[in-house]
Amino acid sequence: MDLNQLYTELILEHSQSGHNKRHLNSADCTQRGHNPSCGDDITLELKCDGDKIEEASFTGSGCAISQASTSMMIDLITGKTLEEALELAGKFISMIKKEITDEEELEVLEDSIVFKNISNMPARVKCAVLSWHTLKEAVGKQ
Amino acid sequence: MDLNQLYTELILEHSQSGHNKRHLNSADCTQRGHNPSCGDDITLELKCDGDKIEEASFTGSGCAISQASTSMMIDLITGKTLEEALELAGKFISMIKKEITDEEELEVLEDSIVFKNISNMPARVKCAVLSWHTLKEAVGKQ
Amino acid sequence: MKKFDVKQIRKDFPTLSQKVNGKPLVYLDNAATTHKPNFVLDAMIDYYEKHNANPNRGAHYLGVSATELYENAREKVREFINAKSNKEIIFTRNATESLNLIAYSYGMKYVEEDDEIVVCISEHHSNIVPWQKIANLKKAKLKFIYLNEDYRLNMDEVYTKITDKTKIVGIAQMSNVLGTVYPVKQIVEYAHSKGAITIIDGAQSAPHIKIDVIDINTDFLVFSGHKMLGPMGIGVLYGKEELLEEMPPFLMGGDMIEYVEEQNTTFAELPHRFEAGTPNVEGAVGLTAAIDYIEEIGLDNINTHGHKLTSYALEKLMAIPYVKIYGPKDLDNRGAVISFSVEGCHPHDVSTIVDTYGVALRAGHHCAQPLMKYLNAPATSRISFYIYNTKSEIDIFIDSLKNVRKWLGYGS
Amino acid sequence: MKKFDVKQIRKDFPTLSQKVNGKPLVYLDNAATTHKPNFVLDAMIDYYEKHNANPNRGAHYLGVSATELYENAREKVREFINAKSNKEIIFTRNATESLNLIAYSYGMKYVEEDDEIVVCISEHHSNIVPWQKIANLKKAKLKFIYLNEDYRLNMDEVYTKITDKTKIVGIAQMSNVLGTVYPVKQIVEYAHSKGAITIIDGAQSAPHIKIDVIDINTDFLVFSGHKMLGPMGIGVLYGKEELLEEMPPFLMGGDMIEYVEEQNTTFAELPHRFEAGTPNVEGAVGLTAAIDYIEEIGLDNINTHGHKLTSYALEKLMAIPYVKIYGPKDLDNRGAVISFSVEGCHPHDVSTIVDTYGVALRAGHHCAQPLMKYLNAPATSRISFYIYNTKSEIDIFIDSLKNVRKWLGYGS
Ligand SMILES: Cc1ncc(COP(=O)(O)O)c(C=O)c1O
Ligand SMILES: Cc1ncc(COP(=O)(O)O)c(C=O)c1O
Repeated sequence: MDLNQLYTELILEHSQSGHNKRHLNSADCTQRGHNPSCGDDITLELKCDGDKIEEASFTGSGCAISQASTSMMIDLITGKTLEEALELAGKFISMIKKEITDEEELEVLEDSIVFKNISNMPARVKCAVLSWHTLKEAVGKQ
Repeated sequence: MDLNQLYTELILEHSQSGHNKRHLNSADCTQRGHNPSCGDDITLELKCDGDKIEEASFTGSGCAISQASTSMMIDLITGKTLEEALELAGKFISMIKKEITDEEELEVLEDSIVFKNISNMPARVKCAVLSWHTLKEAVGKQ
Repeated sequence: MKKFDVKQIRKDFPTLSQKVNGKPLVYLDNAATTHKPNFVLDAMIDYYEKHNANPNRGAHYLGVSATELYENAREKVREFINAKSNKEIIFTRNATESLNLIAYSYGMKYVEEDDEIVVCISEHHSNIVPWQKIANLKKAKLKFIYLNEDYRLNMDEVYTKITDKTKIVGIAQMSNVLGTVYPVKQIVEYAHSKGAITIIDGAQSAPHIKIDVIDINTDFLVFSGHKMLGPMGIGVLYGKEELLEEMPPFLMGGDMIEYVEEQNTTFAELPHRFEAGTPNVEGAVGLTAAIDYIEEIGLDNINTHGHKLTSYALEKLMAIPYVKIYGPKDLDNRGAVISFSVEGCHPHDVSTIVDTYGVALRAGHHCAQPLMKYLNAPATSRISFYIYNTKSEIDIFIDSLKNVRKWLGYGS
Repeated sequence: MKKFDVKQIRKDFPTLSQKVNGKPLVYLDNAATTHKPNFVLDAMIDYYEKHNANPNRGAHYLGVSATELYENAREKVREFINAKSNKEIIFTRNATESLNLIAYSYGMKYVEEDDEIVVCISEHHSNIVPWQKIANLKKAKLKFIYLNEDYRLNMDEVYTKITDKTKIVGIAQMSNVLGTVYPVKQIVEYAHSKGAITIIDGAQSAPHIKIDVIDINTDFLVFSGHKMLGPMGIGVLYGKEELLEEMPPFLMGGDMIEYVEEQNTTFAELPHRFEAGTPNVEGAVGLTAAIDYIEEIGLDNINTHGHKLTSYALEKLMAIPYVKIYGPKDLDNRGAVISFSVEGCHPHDVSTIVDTYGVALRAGHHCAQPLMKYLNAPATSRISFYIYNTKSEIDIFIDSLKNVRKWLGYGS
């Protein structure tokens, strides 16, 4: 895989800007997620209004891929209902598993589509899906 | 190795005649010896007069080599002192290990010299030395 | 069914073309270990030449490649025995280690005082000695299922020995001494009805018979790569996911952990939790190639060929008056292993003598001393066949056998 | 000292001549596993083509031949580490299994409540997790020897941690993360003075440094074949005869028994008592060839070459301002392993990026999470050298490393 396709400007921006990396004042739900084998370790925080994700953020450390994927996910799910967020998680994971390849169907993932090619890098797949698995666990608990 | 050199008439005679295979009426010492991996299992019986082996015999089962080697050993040690028997055991084991190769030096082993070539058959060495190891243990206990 | 051409198959096995004591090798010791086709040897070398790395841990090219090959091997084995999930396939060193894993992990956790562990009298030591240890430590009872006169198993004996107290039932699907193939599916069903779990030792059956763990419904299955054309040093433990999930780890170290702190450790998910240290990727790759090779030939073909040779050898052996056979005398539920004795001749002498004719057979207790004692035979000789053996090899063996008594001084 | 010609050596390793991502492979992950010279691969194939059999059990030609090769391997290993007797050499699957054997057999027998087990904070998980289990089961205490600022060990810390209560002291001779080589001989001496026994983990040192178990006087030593040019699936446990003699068996099954009765078993003599099931003769033969190859080159030469490369790489790395090195910065008691981090860049990104330049390095916790926590580094990158690495490979690595921050958006 070409590094240009992996470390795109978008990914680098998200991994470095840290605009979603902070504590929420009054999170309803805090969920830790980790990849023990590589050390990615994030904590996702959600603040909901009824069924709707009003605000989301994360803390923790990890590689550029895991950090960017988490940050983009937060952009995407903010304002969505929990159900919609779960659906997006399913889409994202299916994209990585190459179960969904149709670009149109993936459009709802917006910027997160950049991770499509990561399925060609088995060693990095876990980094990209970490935040989405964490989200699923968080929502499952609600 | 040529089978002719292994299953000599002498060996076959000893393994089949069973002239030393019996219980002693009043053994002073009974010693079991076995090769668990092949199943050879003998019990050596000695009757001593002071330091001298007056009578010896064995019981048990095993291959032609172990049976013949035991029988020949008994012929050889009967009438010898325990010390002489031990010395013969040392000689026999050294012969098998090829530590002694000089024919003259081995002459005291009499018929048992036929086992000289068994050192070329690693799988059968144990069969030939079983009785001698058993003898050493028996004498060690006296 | 594909065509089965033994001449063609023999060409794949470099080991078979050598001479032993000046005679062509007649290798009849396949129950101990099989030879390896070039296809397997090539796969191993290819692994080392192009993919070698420590798997699971690396993001570099070779690391990814080795991980893929290792996990593909798991998938191949899963499919071979029709397991539900790759999580149920644990790679071990050999069947023995697989059995010890079950004993140390499942046995230590679940067996309690007065519980019973039931095995068959014809088990290999590997399926007896670990259970003696567990029984001893836990004050449980180790019980044996005995056999009939015809070396087969009576289900009534099974019904008697397996009771409400039985926690574990272990049995080899095929005896490595008698060749008997036991009705494992029925035994599993009965064991389950009594609340016991089951272990099938497939060391002898996996190379010959299609094993479907879902159909048999066994809780555990073990086998070794080296007895089915694969390399030494690789074995398999199959376990139902829900059981493995609750079992404590056995070997501990790298790769089987999640988080290690100074005083505490959490463990990785299945199947990794049971695979500690650098795995034998070479072995897994070799086993994959072996299964590919076996599937290319077809287990049906292999089984048929084994039956043909066994039937031929049984007939020839039964015609010799001073030969006694230990094992079923017909082909009903019987594998390609024949144990026998030659009157007046110790098995080790038999082995030494036929060896000079190029014939490799095994003599001794075959790691089944309790069975030998039960049969009242201190040792036997054993021949065992695999895909590359031929009727003419059996002829050579029979000829050599006919010379044994002559060499040992019994006239003709 | 013989001439050391790295160009010549590289020709012996088919794996090294391949391209990765279109670039020549630069393999710097030797602490994880090494590649194999043709000499080793040929020996393994030769074994399967001419000698393959189940050893220990057979009187036939191949069985005898396989037994001989297997026992010759034991003798080769004995000589390699200068052990007194072949009875002291146990073949296992890898260093991890060797350590588990000690824990399950020695640890379970001798460790008691309130006893202490002392290991170093830089230990591999394989020398930590088994001891957590023993400590836990026996209500004993697991204690850690910590390191100095310079990643070396202070003997005062050893004198503090090892006490009269200490039963077992375990330490890797060379850390697989820091490269530090610890003064094992002094540690062993002190441990003995306190009545403890010692385990040296030689997984990293055996490939580089001459180990003399009589000189070091350690009670146990473990290492893995695959980290020293040998095949996967073979490891070694050395133990002093008088200790092994008193230890209960670990894995149970074929070959490690003397007499098996239905309810009781007596065990074989050393070393067989600790080797259950069909041994990995291929692995033992491959390890023999690997030791032959290493001895032909000479451990002195290997050590010197490692030092040369390490010194060169340290110098280059230290010249890069955003690189931090975890480990001693001079060559004093230091092996050919360098861990480092790149400011602002996660080790996994580093690994992925240099991989596209053909460079294989390792990223992560290197199976030493307690050390990583102690160093306050969630993960590091690691390079490690062996006989076939060159300075120009280090140049390629350094060039690729200089590109890492650019790819990750830090300008140059
Ligand atoms: C210091 C040390 N000890 C033990 C091990 C474990 O070796 P293996 O995985 O071959 O069992 C390793 C290698 O991973 C190591 O570097
Ligand atoms: C029925 C049976 N079970 C278990 C084993 C043990 O296999 P391994 O020695 O490969 O562990 C064998 C072979 O020796 C066997 O025949």
